[in-house]
Amino acid sequence: METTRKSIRKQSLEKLYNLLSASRKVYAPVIAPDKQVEYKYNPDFAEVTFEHIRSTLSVKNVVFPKVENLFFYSNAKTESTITDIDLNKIPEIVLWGTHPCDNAAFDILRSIFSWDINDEFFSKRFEKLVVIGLSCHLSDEYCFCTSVGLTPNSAKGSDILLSRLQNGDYQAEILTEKGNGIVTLSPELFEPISGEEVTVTEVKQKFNHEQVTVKLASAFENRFWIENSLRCIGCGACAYVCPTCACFDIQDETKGKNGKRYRSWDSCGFGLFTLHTSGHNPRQVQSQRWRQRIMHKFSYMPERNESLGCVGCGRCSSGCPVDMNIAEQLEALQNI
Amino acid sequence: MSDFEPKVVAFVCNWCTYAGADLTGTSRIKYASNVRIIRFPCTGRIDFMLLLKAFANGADGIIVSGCHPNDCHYTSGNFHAKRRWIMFKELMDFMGIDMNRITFSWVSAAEGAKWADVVNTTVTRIRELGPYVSYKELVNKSVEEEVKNE
Amino acid sequence: MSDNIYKPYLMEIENIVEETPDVRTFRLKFKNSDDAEKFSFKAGQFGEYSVFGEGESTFCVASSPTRKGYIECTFRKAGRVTNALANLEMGDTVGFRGPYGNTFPIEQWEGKNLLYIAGGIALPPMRCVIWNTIDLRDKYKDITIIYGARSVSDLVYKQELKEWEERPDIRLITTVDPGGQTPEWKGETGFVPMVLEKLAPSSENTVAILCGPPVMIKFTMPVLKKLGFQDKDIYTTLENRMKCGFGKCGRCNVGKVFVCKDGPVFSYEQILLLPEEF
Amino acid sequence: MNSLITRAKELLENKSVQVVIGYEAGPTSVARPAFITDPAKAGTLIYDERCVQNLAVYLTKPEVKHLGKMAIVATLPVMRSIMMLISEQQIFADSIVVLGISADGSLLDIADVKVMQGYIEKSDLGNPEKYKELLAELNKLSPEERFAFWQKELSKCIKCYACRQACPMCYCTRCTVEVNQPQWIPVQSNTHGNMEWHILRAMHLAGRCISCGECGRACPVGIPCHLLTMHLVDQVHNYFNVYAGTSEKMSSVLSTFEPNDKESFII
Repeated sequence: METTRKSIRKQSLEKLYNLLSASRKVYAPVIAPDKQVEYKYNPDFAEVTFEHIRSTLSVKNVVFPKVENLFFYSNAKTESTITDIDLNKIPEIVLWGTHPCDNAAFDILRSIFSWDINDEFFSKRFEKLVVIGLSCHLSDEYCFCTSVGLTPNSAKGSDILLSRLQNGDYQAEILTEKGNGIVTLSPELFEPISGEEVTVTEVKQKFNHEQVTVKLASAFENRFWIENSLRCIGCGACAYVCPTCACFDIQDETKGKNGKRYRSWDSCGFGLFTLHTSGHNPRQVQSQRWRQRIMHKFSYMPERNESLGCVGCGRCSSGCPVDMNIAEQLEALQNI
Repeated sequence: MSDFEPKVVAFVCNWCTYAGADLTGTSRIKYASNVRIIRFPCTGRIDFMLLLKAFANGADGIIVSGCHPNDCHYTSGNFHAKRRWIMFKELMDFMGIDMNRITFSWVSAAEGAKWADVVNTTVTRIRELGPYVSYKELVNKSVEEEVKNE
Repeated sequence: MSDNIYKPYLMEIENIVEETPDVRTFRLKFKNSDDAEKFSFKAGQFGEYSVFGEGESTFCVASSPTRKGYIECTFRKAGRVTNALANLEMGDTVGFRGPYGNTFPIEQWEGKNLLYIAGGIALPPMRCVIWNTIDLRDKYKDITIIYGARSVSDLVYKQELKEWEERPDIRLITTVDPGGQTPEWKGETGFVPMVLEKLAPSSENTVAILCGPPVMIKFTMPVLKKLGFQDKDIYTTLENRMKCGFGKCGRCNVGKVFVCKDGPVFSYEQILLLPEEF
Repeated sequence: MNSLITRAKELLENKSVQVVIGYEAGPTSVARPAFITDPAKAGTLIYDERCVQNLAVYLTKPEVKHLGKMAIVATLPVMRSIMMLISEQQIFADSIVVLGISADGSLLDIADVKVMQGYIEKSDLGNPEKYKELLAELNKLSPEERFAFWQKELSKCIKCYACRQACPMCYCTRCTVEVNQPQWIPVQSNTHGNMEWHILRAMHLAGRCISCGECGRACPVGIPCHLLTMHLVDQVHNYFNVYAGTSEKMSSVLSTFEPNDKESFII
């Protein structure tokens, strides 16, 4: 559908929010007492922040929850049974005020979960997701969306994209039918554009991702990985805060006879991620795991999924306890 | 709450308290039937995780009991256990987990009466405290957390 | 079957063979006859076997696709799931998802000699293709099987080894590591590469299928090369830790290659192109 | 910090060590661990208030050990970690050169373990002041309030194990949470399982924690999990009158005992 541009006043935004919040699950960012930015379901509009750079965790959990039940079972030796999950119960979720980097991540996740065979758990959630994005008027030293083919106001992944105007009101780009559906709930809130300029932050480009991908193709054996991952302590923080990391574990949990099989987030940074039962580990040391993380996002995915596995949100770098800065490393890789 | 029957799990060592509990029985001393005894080789083997698992699986109270100091079958298992329990108790207190629900005791193989007393006072105390609702809620809430995304 | 790609078929254990003290073979029958009818697979593919409450474990289907109505799997007691599997009894339920992965290109091998070389617990992944080619015996020329294990008691499929030995149209050489033989042992004694070197089969119009522990592969490859085998005529399978089996969970990749999708069967020519990560 | 650079350079040049573990500035405002192997690059070493990571965590990391003999820039918590690692026989005292940093940021002359022990003994070994207040505040709450506090905090845990990985004392190659026969702690993250994990972590660090606060600082979601181990630091001192990491001969509090250990709750 063709994009239409409207303008929406700050007060109207509150009306729209309350209207949505009254009838469906709205996932919106708030600033917690400890200054961390977290997403909450249906917080009061007064709590919702428009001034955050990035939330601590990404919002991938709306389509890829940190724990997701796959089915229930009853283990009774000869009479074991399986009970399916009713995926039709998945509710519609409206994402409110997510930044363009996070919104672009959904399509990357889709490329992982639907290549070759379709993962219904993901696609049902993705289907029911409406994204009301918010362009960035703030950024910091960790942001690098412009290096991975995005911009602080790219519309990719949004159904409606809000951008702040000079006068404090917002421009609303209505991009999809889903977005249009939101507009029709209360069309009078959306007014013709006023000609005001949008305020968008500037993010400096740090590397050229195409060149990085080319370089990586022959960089597997490079000393770079060992030299630059010495300080990596092998936690899973980068993968867990990442909006596009989709590796998972499958586990069973039983109480008595009954139990469930679930999948939960996992990270290629963990030493035991690839450990065989025999004791053999294809990725024995941290440098190999760090290489896997970068290679996966910037070399394997462009080739196999036709999408880059990174949106430049900078969470992995800002959340890293030992300052493994991915943008810095990619910049260095580009020049090896 | 009158029909509340506390579930109490007792983690006991094989050499003293378990034998002591046997003596309670052979001496025909009556004591509360709310207790489920789990026998261990030594108190030193009673991992604190087992206590947490008991609460997670619905216990309202716990008894941990073994040989008196200096009487350990393995010489020093109970001394190690004592240090561990001190730390565990302090940590639990700090996290707000109710330590009134755990009884630590030394019951020798000759103390059949003491065992009955330990069980009875524990069960009475738990009866007064009521079911361990807050821990059960924590466990149930955690199960709900997983399904809330559905 | 629903759209739930993680939901296994329910299978009943129809038969259990104790191969060695820690290796067992299960014959599994579909509980639901519709599933049985719809199900098909090819030699080399694998599946996820599960014990409910313990989790899933990845191994190949060890029976031949030409034998319908059941599948077989052979596993060694090693981790949580295989230990749980080892405690199951006849009639118990296990879960099975699959088949996943690619297959041995047996159509391409038609009219050629086949040389199977297996070591230890690596015979099961090969048993499927061995039986498949034996069942289509007239399409292939000589079939030679070299199978080695640490000791006589570690040899799996003892019944079938006997059967293969007795067949005139198959050449079977079994060997055990020095020190692993018993007084009654009639086969070879020595490591697989040495036995292969001694046997010196011709590489002319021959495909070699090689499966075994890394150390066996490492020392057998040079012998095969010396015998004149081309990289493209040597096949093997890779094993990596897996959770999903269909390219989503992200742990079995070797470089950009997913063992679960692009493997587990690889020619040595393909293996040489892979980065050192397996 | 010229004396540090000079010393590091000297050590690398005369080949007394192959690598100096220290801090350097990164492209952003935070400092990061650095591994200097080339004397010419010793100039990039820094030490200021941004240098917060506990570098002792690298002493047991295989790839770092692989570089050869190590020198390490060590503040008090790092020195105490080194002491603990020596006492738990994870490293050899004479395989490490300690570039001690005093509380005011100047280079100390730590010739050997004895000197280091002397310095540690002279220092304030309790929990750092900034955490004492938090601990006291929590201790003032009612048990119910504390239970609610920890539930709320631990519900945020995503099980990334940054707390464990950042801790120099968590050097096990296979942690109890990764043991699956039996599965003590659920793999998934939920409040109850997270609480079990943090109890387990704190218990395994009882008498071993040296109050560096790295676990809490490393946590990407801001759980003050260091308060759990620090509370036990207080208790260990209270009951057994020891602080961890004060002597190379010290055995771990929970693997030793005194027959007259005092308690008041065992009947």
